[in-house]
Amino acid sequence: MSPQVLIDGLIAGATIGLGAIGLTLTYSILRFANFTHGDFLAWGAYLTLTVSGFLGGLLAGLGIGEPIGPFSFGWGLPLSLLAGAGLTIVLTLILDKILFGQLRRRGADTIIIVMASFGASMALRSVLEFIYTANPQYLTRELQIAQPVGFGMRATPDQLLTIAVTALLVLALHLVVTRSSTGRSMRAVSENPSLAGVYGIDVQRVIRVTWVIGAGLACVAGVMSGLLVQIRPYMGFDLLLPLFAAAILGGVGSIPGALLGGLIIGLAEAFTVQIVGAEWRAGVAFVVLVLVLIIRPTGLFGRTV
Amino acid sequence: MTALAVKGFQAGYDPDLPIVKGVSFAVKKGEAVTVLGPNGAGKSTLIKAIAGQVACLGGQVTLGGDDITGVPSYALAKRGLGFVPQTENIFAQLTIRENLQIASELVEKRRRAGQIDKMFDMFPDLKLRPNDLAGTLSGGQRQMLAAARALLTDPPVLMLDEPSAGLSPKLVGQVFETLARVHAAGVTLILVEQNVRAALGLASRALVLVDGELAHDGPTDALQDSTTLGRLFLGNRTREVAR
Amino acid sequence: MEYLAYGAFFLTLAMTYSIICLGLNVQWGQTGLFNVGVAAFVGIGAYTSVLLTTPETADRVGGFDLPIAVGWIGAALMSGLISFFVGALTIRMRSDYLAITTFGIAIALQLCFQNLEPLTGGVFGVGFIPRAFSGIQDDALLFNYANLGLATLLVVAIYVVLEHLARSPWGRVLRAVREDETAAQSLGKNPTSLRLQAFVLGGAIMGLAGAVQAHFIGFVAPANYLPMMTFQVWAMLIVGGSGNNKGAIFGAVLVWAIWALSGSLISELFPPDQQARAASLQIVIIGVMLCLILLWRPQGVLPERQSISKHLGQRNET
Amino acid sequence: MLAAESLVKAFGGLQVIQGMSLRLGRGELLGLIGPNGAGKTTMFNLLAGTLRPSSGVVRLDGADVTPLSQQGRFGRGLSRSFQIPKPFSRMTVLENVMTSAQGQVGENVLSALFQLGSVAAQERANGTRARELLDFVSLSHLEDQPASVLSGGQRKLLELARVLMTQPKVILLDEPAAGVNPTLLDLIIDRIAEINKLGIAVLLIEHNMDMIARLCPRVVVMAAGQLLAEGAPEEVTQRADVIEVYLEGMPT
Repeated sequence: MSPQVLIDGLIAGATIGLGAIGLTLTYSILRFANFTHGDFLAWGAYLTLTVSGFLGGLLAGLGIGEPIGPFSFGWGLPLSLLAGAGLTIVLTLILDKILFGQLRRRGADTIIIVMASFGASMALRSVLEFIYTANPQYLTRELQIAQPVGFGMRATPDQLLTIAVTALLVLALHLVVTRSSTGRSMRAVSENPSLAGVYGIDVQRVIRVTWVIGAGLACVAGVMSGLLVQIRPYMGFDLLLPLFAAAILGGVGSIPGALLGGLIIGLAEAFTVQIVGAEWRAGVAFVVLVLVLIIRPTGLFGRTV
Repeated sequence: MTALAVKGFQAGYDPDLPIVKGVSFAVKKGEAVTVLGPNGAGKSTLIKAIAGQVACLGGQVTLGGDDITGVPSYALAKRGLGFVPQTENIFAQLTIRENLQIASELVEKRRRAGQIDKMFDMFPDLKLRPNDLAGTLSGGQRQMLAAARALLTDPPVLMLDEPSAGLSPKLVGQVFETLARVHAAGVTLILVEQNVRAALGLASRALVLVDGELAHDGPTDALQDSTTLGRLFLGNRTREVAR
Repeated sequence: MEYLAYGAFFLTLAMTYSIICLGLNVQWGQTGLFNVGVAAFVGIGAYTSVLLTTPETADRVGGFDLPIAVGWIGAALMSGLISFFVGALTIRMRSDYLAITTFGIAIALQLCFQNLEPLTGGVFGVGFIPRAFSGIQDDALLFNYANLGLATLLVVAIYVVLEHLARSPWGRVLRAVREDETAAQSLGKNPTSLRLQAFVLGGAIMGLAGAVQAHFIGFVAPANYLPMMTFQVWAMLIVGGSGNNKGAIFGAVLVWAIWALSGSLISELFPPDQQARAASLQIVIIGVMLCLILLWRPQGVLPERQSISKHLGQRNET
Repeated sequence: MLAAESLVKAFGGLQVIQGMSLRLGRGELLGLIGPNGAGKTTMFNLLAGTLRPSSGVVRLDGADVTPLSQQGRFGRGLSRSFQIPKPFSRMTVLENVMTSAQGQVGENVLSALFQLGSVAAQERANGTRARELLDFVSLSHLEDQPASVLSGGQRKLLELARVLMTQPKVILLDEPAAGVNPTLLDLIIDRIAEINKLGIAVLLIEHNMDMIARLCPRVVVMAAGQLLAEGAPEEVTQRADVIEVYLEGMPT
């Protein structure tokens, strides 16, 4: 087996981890398993793609459309990513306003909200398929050559960038949640929403912040996956099981746990591809999930944000 | 000057089965009122509903003259209605300091640090290890933290749900001493208590709730002799006290 | 003539969906178990029956050439068995863990259907499955009617059995558990065991439905058991009215009709090269419908009724 | 019939029950009173098997049942009611009582499908008994109504019928009078006396002293997890220390 597995696993795991953080946050603060989260990744990728389509021509006209340094994309992509993340956030806030928030207000059972998320997930994905067709799309057509990075491993600059971006985002989020007043409020709401109200925390605002963070990270994860592989309407749905497995493996509510869970699943997938065969890759998350449920249902990091 | 008033107030968890059945009273500014009554009479439900934690099924609540019926609990906290629940009244997974910091966000930025220090001075136990998780505190210290959290914002009206529950007599004494100081500083207090003796020592007026209805409302002096009280709690307590 | 044959074909499929829906109703409507892997349990049934009933072939394991009825029974048993394992693993945990695990099972089994070629025929699946009434296959109308009759008979039989169960002490204690688990426990009932029984029964019915469907269509392929199917069945049950067996059947026919009609409407309205794309609108319609029903009429078109033990006549009789 | 011998129960470091003993004789009706926080409900849960004691022994009919769970003790004829009754509110009143019957063959899906004869016979027998019990608690006019329509007092009566349906030898009643209006209260008191006359031993936790005085020849007063006093209700409620603990909430 070549050491290349490690870096492949890390790269896939970074995407899963970023997505799983959003999932774990909504799980612990809104208290339901959100089946639409995978589709937020796909929507994020497509929205970014659309914006970058508009922006690409504009920037090329300004003469700054060329790829930045060793990367395969120009300034258009980071700018479109910002816009795409913003739009994804708007999408989730609207969805919360018209669907989840309504159900919460009526005191619906958790499982009814889960079911609504399942229905919404199907609808969201199919809207993508209708607008963009099922054909894969690409954020960049530039070819990249993998460079040696030591220990017999190779990676493209784009791949290394995604790992760096993930590390930065997770660090930033970790600081926000552990140090800032917003993070404090989030932890408080996840522990006891009704007491949070007594303390003067506006729970609805915390819920909105949670959607903003979750959707923003989902968009970044979707774009990363789109940059390294391709963009398809089903990309998010295919990632959903790994996301759930990572969130549960890390311990629902734990940000470092979700990232670690994501990395473990990414690595497990990479090893499976090497040892068993690529066709069984999608089954890895299920095996991990079942093992976690049998051995340690609380996950690696228990239940704290 | 009325600090807080309820009129025809109904509350409960099930719209068909109100636990508080049409209660009316008004609390004057600076008054200390205790809500007494046998178990299951609806005392806790009453103040939880005033604090926006249990659904109000009818009637009206006013705070300083403003209608606050159905206002969510966080907004009540901002308007200066402090509430200390009986159990689960602190965030066990946050540190002691963080518990106070959350509450401090209701006061202006420049006063926040000062208010937290003030609370640490008032409850020196909390100052010992402010960065430990609040879940590591003992029962009495938890009540201190809960009280400190509520007092930090200098609320004009403070409601407490059985602050003495589960505390040793010495700690009960400490808690009531603190409450007396708070009251002396001009805070209007509404106190649900099982510990009648302690509550009567602090409050000047008692509301007695029986089966979700107000059975008695008057100065505590009338209740000071223990035969009346004994009858209230041990004997045929309902009808005669009511009317 | 053609319309009649198509009508019978349409209704037969609707009947097979009704059976799936009845199975889901045992799990969700009567017990409150959220199964997001319906398609997997249907698929297991289909593949099991195919394995048992097809003639022996060189390139596949199995092919036992057994009678169709044996295939059906085997299908129900196999799906029931898998349900038992999934249930035993997750039923004690938070309700949404069952949802996530069944979702995982659906994906894992989809992979198995695709990749265990010697057993399942891979992505192309297995064709030429023995069909009931194959003797009259040349007369399309008669053949379709015979199949419709059989499928309807099965729906009625399952309906009768499930109604019997709903009125039995088992149905009663199941409702008690659904309403208040701790109270039921304090009366000496075992919620875990009761839930597991319901989950297995529902899974077995789904497996049976899968077998019936496979023998009617004549082929199985992984693409028949996509999450899409789970989603359709859920929409059927929620629209029809969960907890109500009539609602489950009604919902299946109604949603299947909406599905089929919207499908033909799309093929009328869109040019051929756009049809695959437009087909996704069908899913949007069903998805939005599911959400709207959850928001505005969560009890569905036919809400749950009281089911009372049939051994209790009027008061004065006893 | 039911005995507790020096029970101790600690939650974390806090000893809620500190060596409490009590004895409920065969066919006796015993009251258990005490101020809030005295540990009555904990004691009750220890007797019912909902909680396990840290030390001490619980005996039922002479046999040590300390290791048995609530279900296990239930099977030996010990039933309990809940302070806040939990009827299955979407099921009918009759079904609520029927569900309580023990050892129902038809509660297993396979038996419900295949042992039709014995299920039917048992259903008829249970139905008859359930209706008798509803007559007994004066709820028969409501038997086909969902339990959600019942008032607080009627819920207490239904709870009583459910407990009786289990055919217990000993019943533990947790505040059967709390939140009940005076008319129904008389009925409840009357029915509890009636049940006791049938030879069923009853342990009654109650705050309503009128009720205790009318029903129980003997009461046990708990305070701070210990036995404070024991005797006839009239005597006990005159004692200064008893009045004192009621006023102090939680004494030392």
